[in-house]
Amino acid sequence: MSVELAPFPVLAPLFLAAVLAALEHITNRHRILDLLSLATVAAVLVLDLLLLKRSFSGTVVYWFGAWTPMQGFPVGIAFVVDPVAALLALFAAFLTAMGFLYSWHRFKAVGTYYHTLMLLFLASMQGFCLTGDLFNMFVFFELMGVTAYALTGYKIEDSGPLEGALNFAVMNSIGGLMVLFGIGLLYGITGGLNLAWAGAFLEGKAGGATVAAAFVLLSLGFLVKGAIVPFHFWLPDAHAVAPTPASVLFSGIMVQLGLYAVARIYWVVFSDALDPAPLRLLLLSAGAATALLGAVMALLQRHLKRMLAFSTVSHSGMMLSGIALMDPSALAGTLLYLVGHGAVKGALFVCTGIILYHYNSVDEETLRGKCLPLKATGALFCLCGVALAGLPPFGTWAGKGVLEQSAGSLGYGWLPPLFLICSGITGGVVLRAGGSLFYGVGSANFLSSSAPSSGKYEEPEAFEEKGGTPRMMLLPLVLLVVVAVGAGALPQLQSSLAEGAARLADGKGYRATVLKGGAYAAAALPQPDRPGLAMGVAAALAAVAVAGFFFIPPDAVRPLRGLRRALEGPVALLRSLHSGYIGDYTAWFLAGAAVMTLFAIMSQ
Amino acid sequence: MSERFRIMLYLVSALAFAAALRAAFAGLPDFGAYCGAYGPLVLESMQGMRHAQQGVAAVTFDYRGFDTLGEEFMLFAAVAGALLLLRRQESERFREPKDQAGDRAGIEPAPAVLGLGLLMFPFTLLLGIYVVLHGHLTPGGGFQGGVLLATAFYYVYLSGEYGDLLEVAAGDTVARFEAAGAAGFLLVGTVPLFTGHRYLQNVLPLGNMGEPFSAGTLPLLNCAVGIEVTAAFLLVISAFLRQVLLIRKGKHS
Amino acid sequence: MNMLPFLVALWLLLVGLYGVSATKNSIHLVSSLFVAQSSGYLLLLSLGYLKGGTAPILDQVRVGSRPVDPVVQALTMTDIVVGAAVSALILACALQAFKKSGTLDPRRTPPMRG
Amino acid sequence: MDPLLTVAFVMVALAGGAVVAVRDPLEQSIVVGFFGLLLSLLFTLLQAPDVALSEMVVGAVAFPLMVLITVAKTRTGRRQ
Repeated sequence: MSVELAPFPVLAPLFLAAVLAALEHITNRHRILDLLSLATVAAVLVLDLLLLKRSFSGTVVYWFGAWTPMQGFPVGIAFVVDPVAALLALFAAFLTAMGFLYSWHRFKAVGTYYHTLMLLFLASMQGFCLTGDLFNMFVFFELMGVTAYALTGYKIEDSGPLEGALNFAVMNSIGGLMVLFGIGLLYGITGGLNLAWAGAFLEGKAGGATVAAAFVLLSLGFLVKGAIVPFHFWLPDAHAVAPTPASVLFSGIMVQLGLYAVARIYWVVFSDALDPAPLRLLLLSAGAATALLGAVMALLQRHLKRMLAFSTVSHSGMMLSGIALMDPSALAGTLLYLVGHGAVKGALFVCTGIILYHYNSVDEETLRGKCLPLKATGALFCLCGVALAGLPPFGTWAGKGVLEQSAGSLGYGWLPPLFLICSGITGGVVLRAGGSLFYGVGSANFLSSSAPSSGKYEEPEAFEEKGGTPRMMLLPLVLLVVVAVGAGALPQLQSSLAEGAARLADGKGYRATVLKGGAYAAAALPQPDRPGLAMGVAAALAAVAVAGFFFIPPDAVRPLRGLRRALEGPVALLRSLHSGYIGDYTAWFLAGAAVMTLFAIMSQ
Repeated sequence: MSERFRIMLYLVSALAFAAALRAAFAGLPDFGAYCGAYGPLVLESMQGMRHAQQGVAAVTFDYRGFDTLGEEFMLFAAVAGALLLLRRQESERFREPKDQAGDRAGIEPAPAVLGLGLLMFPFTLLLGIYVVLHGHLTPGGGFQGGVLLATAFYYVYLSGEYGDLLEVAAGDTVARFEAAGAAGFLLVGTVPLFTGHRYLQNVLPLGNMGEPFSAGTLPLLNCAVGIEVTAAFLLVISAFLRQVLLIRKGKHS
Repeated sequence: MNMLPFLVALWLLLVGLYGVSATKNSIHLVSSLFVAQSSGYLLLLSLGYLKGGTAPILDQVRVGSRPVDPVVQALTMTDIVVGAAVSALILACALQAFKKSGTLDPRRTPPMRG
Repeated sequence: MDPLLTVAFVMVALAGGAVVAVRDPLEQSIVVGFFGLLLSLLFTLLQAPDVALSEMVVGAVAFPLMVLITVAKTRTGRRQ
């Protein structure tokens, strides 16, 4: 009997995390730790690739402790590896590898547990993607949280990271609590914790208030992680202060895993018990609001990492809108977008990491025109700006294209223009920053220069050496851009994801595979259409236009002066909403939670 | 957001949320009338299949052992995180552990406290070990016993010898024990893989029900957890204590 | 039906979150969060309770009574560990932040504004 | 419902409110310990001795201890 691979993506990093923690005190350990952790991530990458390959020929179900269902009831914990789960696990491992490459040999990791925590974070993401058990999902959700809080507060010499970690920890714990309440309700109704079992139990039964509340409570927890308005406040506080490798992982995959969890529990557990129309409305409006607010807030920032964090909020909203359409082809587009966005956003965070490495600052105003020597980084930064907007052939273009096509065919014609605006703005602010940092274009801009968070001086996170940017920092940057292009340019990925999304959306098939052990019968799918180029080019042009708007000196043109005055009030209001105070965040959280729960219960 | 607006927002939302959840609770089984299939299935099968008599231990370490693995590493992560966050800042300096002046309350422990501490140490130690070893038979187990064991060491602190305790906890030994405990749990789970079984499968001889060596891997996993938890709580609490006792503000901060 | 246990769980959740929302001190915040977290334990244990049931340890079950659900108890134990881990980290953050800013008031030391 | 259980539930609810209502962290750490104790009592009544023991060691010992130490550190910091 061949050894099953499914548990090893979790076990390998967990084991190495323990080993590395024991090695923390040996002398001259820097290279050993770097080498061992990178080797582990490489092993996980290979394992995930093999799992992905296997999952296409049939969903892999692995029962821990050989506790296969007893009298049809699952008493154990199962890993259920279908293509989407394996792909997200693979992408998480890839981004972790990029993080380790970036921190190679230079990262200030003296006497700390950086490598241990990164490996634990990797293991938790693997487990979260692969598991088919609700409580196990919660365990990995919390493990992910605990490691992420510690990584956020990594730079204890600054007070920003510590307060950011605190806000992050409190908000996510509240989210975790909601998940636990959801688990409680679901366990009370169905008596099981396995996703497939709960779904099979609810199938064909009338939903009712309890089931609806269970879905909303579970979603609330995961939407906190997914930074959906009004639960998004913690994200900019945390992502803007975390060390670069952690930011890459947070913005590239962790936030999106929250959305993935919503999609997973919806399709497997609730899709045949609840009326989809009100839920679609609920999630779609939350997603659209998030996309818009995130984009506008990104415009108002001068702190580069905070600006990128708000852009993550915006893109997370777009992805939730894609999931909220509750349609396999929209789901395929969302997944493709997730990969494209994660790679581009990761690359952008690596760029800011390089800027921070050279100048100990991430402030757009302070750094204006100072980054001219960083030619390669500057070019890639601006390229990532248009890529973020969705220029062909980046993955963002392909994903958004597929998403827009299916939104149009489902009768949501207003989504493509919304996406155009949001990606135009989020791409445009990156171009604005790139222009002013690397090419000295434009002058103090009237929206962001008054921002209270500047990032003028940041504690260095790496040992600096004389000379240019270390090659090991540029390598992940290049690799991320290559993956971002590959995600869009390869039609194979699109068709594989279409199959993966169809299987994720097939709740009945999933349940049958897990509970009855039958091989998954994949329906033959037509080759999906490639998305058109027009919308992508339009979004990239919009981004250039947004950036160009900010390069005009505001006092030179009369209408701009009026605009500036008119905007002062709304801008101040938006800024005061993001107060950085955890009490405010909790109040907003409960308000959102109350509205969503009440709406879901009344509409079912 | 003003204080008053925040509280009003909170109270209104809390009322609405409570109303919604109250409606949701109405669909739950009555209190005291739960009839889910999971618990009875476990309780029936664990006697015959595992020779186990403690339902919670059987679920924790056997049926849902993988959850417990995640839980162990969560504690492990919390320790790593706390040690990372509570490390000495560059602007701070260590002071002599024996230095009693300054901000520690400065009171020598009373003889009664000292005596009680010394008396309680072996007692709590034994209790902790008992709770760990009988985790699969009686209430308790690796986690509860582990915390008790860690508490035992803090009686030493109570009797005034905190310098020695912190020295021990700061060294590698406790950290290595912690890593060994966590890795030990993981490795016990991998043993069945070599004989073609599943991860965390309970393949050890099952023994007679009710005896210390019964229920297969349960005692072994309990011990691993016990070691991990003892070391983890020692490390976390000593990291906090070190902040109070040993670390001082530097001159330039 | 008797909803008291579930309503007590709900009360602990809301009162704990109220403490978080109105807090003026990070240590107070952690304790309030601790109260909110215990609502989860209460909900799970109340769900699995059986009237007249005994602890799920088979050599202690009285004749004629049934053991209560062991699964929710195992879940609750996991959750207690989660709560302890998170509390330790938040306290550590608050402690170090205090050294930087000299205050525990989260209103006066927001990580960032706007 | 068992009157003993009802009383225990009500006591826990009151103690939870008290933890939040007490504003001074030092006093609060004592109230939290008491709350943990009551919770573990309630868990014993709910036939969950394992959980009661866990809650006792965490809620009534380890957690209040950590809070106390943090209070101690932040107070000394004020005097320095």
